[in-house]
Amino acid sequence: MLLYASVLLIVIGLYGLLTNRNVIKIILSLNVLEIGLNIFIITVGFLDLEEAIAPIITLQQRASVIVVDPLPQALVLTAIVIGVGTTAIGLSLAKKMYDKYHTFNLDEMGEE
Amino acid sequence: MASLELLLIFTLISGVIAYLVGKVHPKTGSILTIIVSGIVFASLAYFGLNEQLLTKVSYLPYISFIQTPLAIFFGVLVSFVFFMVSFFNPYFIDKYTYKAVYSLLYLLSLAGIIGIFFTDNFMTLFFFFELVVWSSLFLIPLGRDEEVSVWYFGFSVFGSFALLSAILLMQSVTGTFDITTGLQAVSGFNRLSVFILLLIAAFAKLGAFPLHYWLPKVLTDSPDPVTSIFSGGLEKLGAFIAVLGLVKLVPTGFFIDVMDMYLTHYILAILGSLTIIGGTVMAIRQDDAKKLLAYSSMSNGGYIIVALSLGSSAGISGGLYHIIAHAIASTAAFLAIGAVARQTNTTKMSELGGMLHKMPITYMVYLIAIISMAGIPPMGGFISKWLIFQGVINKGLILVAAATFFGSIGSFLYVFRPLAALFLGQELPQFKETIKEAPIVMLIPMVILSLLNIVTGVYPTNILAYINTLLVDLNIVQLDITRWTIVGTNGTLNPALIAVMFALGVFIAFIIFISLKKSRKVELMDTYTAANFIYTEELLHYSVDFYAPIERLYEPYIHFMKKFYQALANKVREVGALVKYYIFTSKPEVATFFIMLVIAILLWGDLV
Amino acid sequence: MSIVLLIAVPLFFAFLGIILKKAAPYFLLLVSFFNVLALGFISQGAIVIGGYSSFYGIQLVLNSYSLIGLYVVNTLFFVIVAINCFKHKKLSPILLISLAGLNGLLLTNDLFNLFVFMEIAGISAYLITTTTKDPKSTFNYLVLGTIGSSFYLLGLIILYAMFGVLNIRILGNIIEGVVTNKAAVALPFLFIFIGLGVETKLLPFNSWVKGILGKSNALTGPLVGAVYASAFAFVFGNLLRYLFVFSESLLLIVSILLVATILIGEAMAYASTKVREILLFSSIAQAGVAVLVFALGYYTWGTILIALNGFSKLILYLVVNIAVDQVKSDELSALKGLFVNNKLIGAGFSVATLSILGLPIFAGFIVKMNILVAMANTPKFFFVGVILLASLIEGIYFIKLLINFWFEQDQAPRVKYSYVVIYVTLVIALLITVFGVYLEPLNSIHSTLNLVKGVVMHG
Amino acid sequence: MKKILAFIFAITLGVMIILSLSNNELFTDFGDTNHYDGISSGYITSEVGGDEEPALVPVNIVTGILVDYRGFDTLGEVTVLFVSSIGVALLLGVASPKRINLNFKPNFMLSVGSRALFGVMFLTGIYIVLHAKTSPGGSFPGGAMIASSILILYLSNDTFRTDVSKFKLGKSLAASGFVLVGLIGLLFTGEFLANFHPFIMDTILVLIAIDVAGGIVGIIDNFLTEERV
Repeated sequence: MLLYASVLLIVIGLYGLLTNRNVIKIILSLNVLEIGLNIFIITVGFLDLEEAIAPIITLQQRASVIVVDPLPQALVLTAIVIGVGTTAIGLSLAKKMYDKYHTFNLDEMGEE
Repeated sequence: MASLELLLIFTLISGVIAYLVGKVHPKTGSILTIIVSGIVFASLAYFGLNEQLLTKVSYLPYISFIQTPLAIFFGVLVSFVFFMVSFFNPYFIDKYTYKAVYSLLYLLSLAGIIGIFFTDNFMTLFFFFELVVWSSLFLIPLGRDEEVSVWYFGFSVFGSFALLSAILLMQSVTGTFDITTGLQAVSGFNRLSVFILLLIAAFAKLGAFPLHYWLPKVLTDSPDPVTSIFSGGLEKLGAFIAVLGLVKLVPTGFFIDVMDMYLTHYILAILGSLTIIGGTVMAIRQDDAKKLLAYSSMSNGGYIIVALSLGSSAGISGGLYHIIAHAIASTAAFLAIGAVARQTNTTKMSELGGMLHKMPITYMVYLIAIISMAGIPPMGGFISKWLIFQGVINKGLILVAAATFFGSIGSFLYVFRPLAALFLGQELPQFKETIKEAPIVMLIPMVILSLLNIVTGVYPTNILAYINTLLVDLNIVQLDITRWTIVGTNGTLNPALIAVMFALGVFIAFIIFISLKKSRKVELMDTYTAANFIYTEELLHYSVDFYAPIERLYEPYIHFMKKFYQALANKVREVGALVKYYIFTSKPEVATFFIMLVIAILLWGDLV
Repeated sequence: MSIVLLIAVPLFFAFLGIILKKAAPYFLLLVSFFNVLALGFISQGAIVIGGYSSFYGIQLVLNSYSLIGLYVVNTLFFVIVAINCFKHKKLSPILLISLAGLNGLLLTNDLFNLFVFMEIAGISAYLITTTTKDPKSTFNYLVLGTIGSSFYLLGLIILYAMFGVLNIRILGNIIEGVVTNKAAVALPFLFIFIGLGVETKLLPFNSWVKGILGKSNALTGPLVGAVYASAFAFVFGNLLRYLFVFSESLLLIVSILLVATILIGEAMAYASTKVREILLFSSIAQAGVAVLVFALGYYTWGTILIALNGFSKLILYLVVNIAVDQVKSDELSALKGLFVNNKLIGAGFSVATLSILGLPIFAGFIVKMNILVAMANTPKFFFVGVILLASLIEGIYFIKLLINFWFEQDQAPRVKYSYVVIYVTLVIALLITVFGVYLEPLNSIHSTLNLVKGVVMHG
Repeated sequence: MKKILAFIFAITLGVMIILSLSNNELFTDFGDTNHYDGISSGYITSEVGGDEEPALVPVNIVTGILVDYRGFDTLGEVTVLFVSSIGVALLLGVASPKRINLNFKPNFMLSVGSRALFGVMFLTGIYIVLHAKTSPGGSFPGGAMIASSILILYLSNDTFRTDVSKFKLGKSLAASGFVLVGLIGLLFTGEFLANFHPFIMDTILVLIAIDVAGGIVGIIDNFLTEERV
């Protein structure tokens, strides 16, 4: 089921964060985590009914038609864009780190 | 000034003024401390002893005062010590890094003292208690070693927090911060807890075993006037708290019928005895005269604890009398050492000698002070120790009695060592030309204190009478005194008679001294050793390592408390370093792991 | 004046600042000053963005609690900006956005909007910390911050799935009133707790702090250590007050985490020999204390505690970081005698430190005593003991710090502080002292805060 | 070994979360929401407490939520994109930029095809933006599509650079325009971001698209340039 899949994605993201030392892979893991989270948000609004439709309806239909929850969809759009923002910053930091240490591996950068 | 509030405000404001004046001219600022502490002492003594202090508060909203004999007793005593010591300030001010701040902190501590003794509210008491802690804290590092003040702060704050816990516990049980009613209302197990916490605070402030570690360090390494303040004044805050805990709080816990004493009090007496023994033993082996007196201060704190824990009228009045006697004697002794230190820049016995020739008055002051500290008649220390012995023997506490006697004998052993080393013996060449007697202003307090040492030893009646009124206030049977005698259970003491006998003895000895042939003065090089003449002026000091054989007996055992506290500090540091190493890496997976772990723990509790 | 202007004006000028590059630093200075001024004119109450009812729209609430938060954050921000703005000209728009984000954090009454502002504030913080030229630490901060906010988002979505509401106060009321089995909401609350815990520097989620504050400069140190710390503490307090309902197991876990944060934080500070590390670990412990005070329900004094700590820490971080920038080392031995040549700075620093330690005549004493008395009367003696033990350790290393800074005969470092820094330090120190003696202001704040317990539902 | 342990730990945690959520009586099962009890019902029926005119309510409820009911979130989101794009510029920006040399040469087919594709994508993006009121996701996908059409040009031609400053200008103007629209609402109706005229929502949608496109193009350009040596 989709809920399980989303939790699985979150867990995979966490697993990636636990095991990876490569900067790029860490960013990817974060993205996996965020995607799982986004799917989780979407599943929260899903309505498993024959007559439930996507929330694009005219004003006249509003009282009569059953739609799935539109709010999580709106939230997820915001969450996606925010994820893009952090990923962009993360990647540019990765580039900075590569310029400084010539490696993407956190272990090889050494503790200061 | 008869109003406590005005006195407090006056002291605070003059502290600021002394600071501002001190910025321009440090010496004038420090002279202000003499005037202000003199006014404070005079007001407290004059109005307090006539019970005319005004306790009404109109400008300070959260503070309230009460005039009790106990407060006046401590207030007069400690402000007197501040007043006496302040005469030294102008002569030491040049040595300090922060001259103006010294005067400010000095008066701030004095203000705190007034607040502590005269408030009737525990929270206000704590406020002033902490004020004194930090204002005195910054006085210490003006001396020899800066790190010492950290130890002082650690122990002091440990004590204050014990006091605070006692206050909070009492307040949560009884709903009041009022000292008298609160201490009376708290009962049962809570009373025991309050008792223990208060005593921890008292021990920490008094420097009693096992919280003594800071005291010798602080007394040794702070500037000389500050040492006197600590020994004669601030240490007595601990005694004040001890009186609150031991006397004002109705005792509780297991009662030992055989000893006619509570178990808790017995334990305290034992701890006091350990303090006496520890202080004595450590004092014997010191080379530094200040350090020696520091340990003696510690052992005298033990006497106060023992005396107060007895609970009998002889014990408590002995304890209170000892507070006075020791305050006067130790202030005088430290001031004398301070005067020597100012002229010679050292307090090491192995580096000094023959100061008698140049500083005879200081010598006399020191002599009288140590006679009192050793508890030899006709000085004040004798009276208090006599009372304490009476109390201990009446209770039949053999171990404690042994400890107190050991302390007395021990103090014979050690207090005369600085006398011999510093003042007697050969005059050292490097001091021959330069050294003079201390300035007259510094001699004033020393002489006054010496006279008081004698007066308290010869004619204790007035003070004991006041202590008797204090005992009434504390609901304790009064001591049986007449004009010239003190009646104890094992006999009657007539201090004046003893003093006359003593004077007679001294007189006879003096007659013998002058009637016999004069001894020849020998220069340092006018001697020989191992059949060789001496060509360099070396100090041949018999008081260095004098007690080495005795020291060897206990040498291995003396450091265990020091080791304990240092191990404690290291443990804290280790825990910190460990966590720092394992959590504070720059690897994100550690935090991820912990986040997952915390979630798992909650879910585990949820699901199982 | 509408409270939304506190967010909109900085945003607008941040966007403009990209076009008008030259003017950006002046925008920054003016707008942060405007924000401080504006606080005097805005009226308390709640507004809903777009004019909907508070149930549906995004509600911004200004009560005395958030007003104190705003005052603290905006004033501190303005001070830091005034000292730094011409040193980091390129950062001006980002600083403006971070100001908007922080104000949004304090004002918003909507769970998801809070997430958005967390990210705005967070991303600008990541960017601001790149000025320390240590991308590795910033990256660590970014990863942990993102994980934290992801968990926060997860928690809020679960709450939304359960109750269908995002308004914090309404949600809190529903949970308080409807839910009988509090364990059912423990999981989302734990997620939210973790999310905010990362930002508030609670152990063990806070490993980013060492890289960020341990290598801070005169901008990032005060900003992250004082402004961000206070803002997130205020947010945490807000949520703990209006939203959180603790089940027994959750309260146990949270208490253990907080007690560990406090004690271990102090132990770590004690173990450090670097001045910046001492400050950062001690601020971890203080964050723990602030959150603990809120979690136990002593909201009013908790608020004042955070505000006071914010100001005190500003002084500490500012003074230390400026010194470190000039001496090029943050070892305690290298900075020994720092105040010998800077007595005024030293006096201010000492006052701030003594106030943090809770010593009288400074405001910290009053706050600490009130918190402890409240705890003892509840009665929660265990936590009293924890706080006292922490204060003991804290006192020892801070006094060691002070003694080291004040007393050094041989070679005191020569550090130059600008007049602005001296002035600010002294003013704050003076205020701390005045409020420590003249108790009316603090008491009146306390009673005003007590009055706003009621929920502001409709603007 | 460490990886296996981490794997087991992660999976256990996932199973625990799922079990906890499915055992939770408050958390509804998948496909069984009760959003008609919560705030979503107001958005669906457009009874949200304001004075809603029919003309102001878009057909796509998600768009309505994004730009109207929760327009403040969207402003925040625009801000995040904005700050991260100037952040990337701050981190990677150089004094005299030049294109990074990719180590493959686009062949003829790619360069021609991508140019053709560019037109289609660009126009589709604009189309989506213009119909944001009815299409899913509002104008975000439109903005993103415009940005990706320009990304295609970057990939197909290794010397191509857009005039980034124009995009930057557009991005800034769009973002400040968003705030301005909000302030206009504040000025006219007393409510920030008030939706009192159909024009408001259209403007916001277009501004979002410009901002998204500008932001993403800026990010791409910063990643694909380096210091000229």
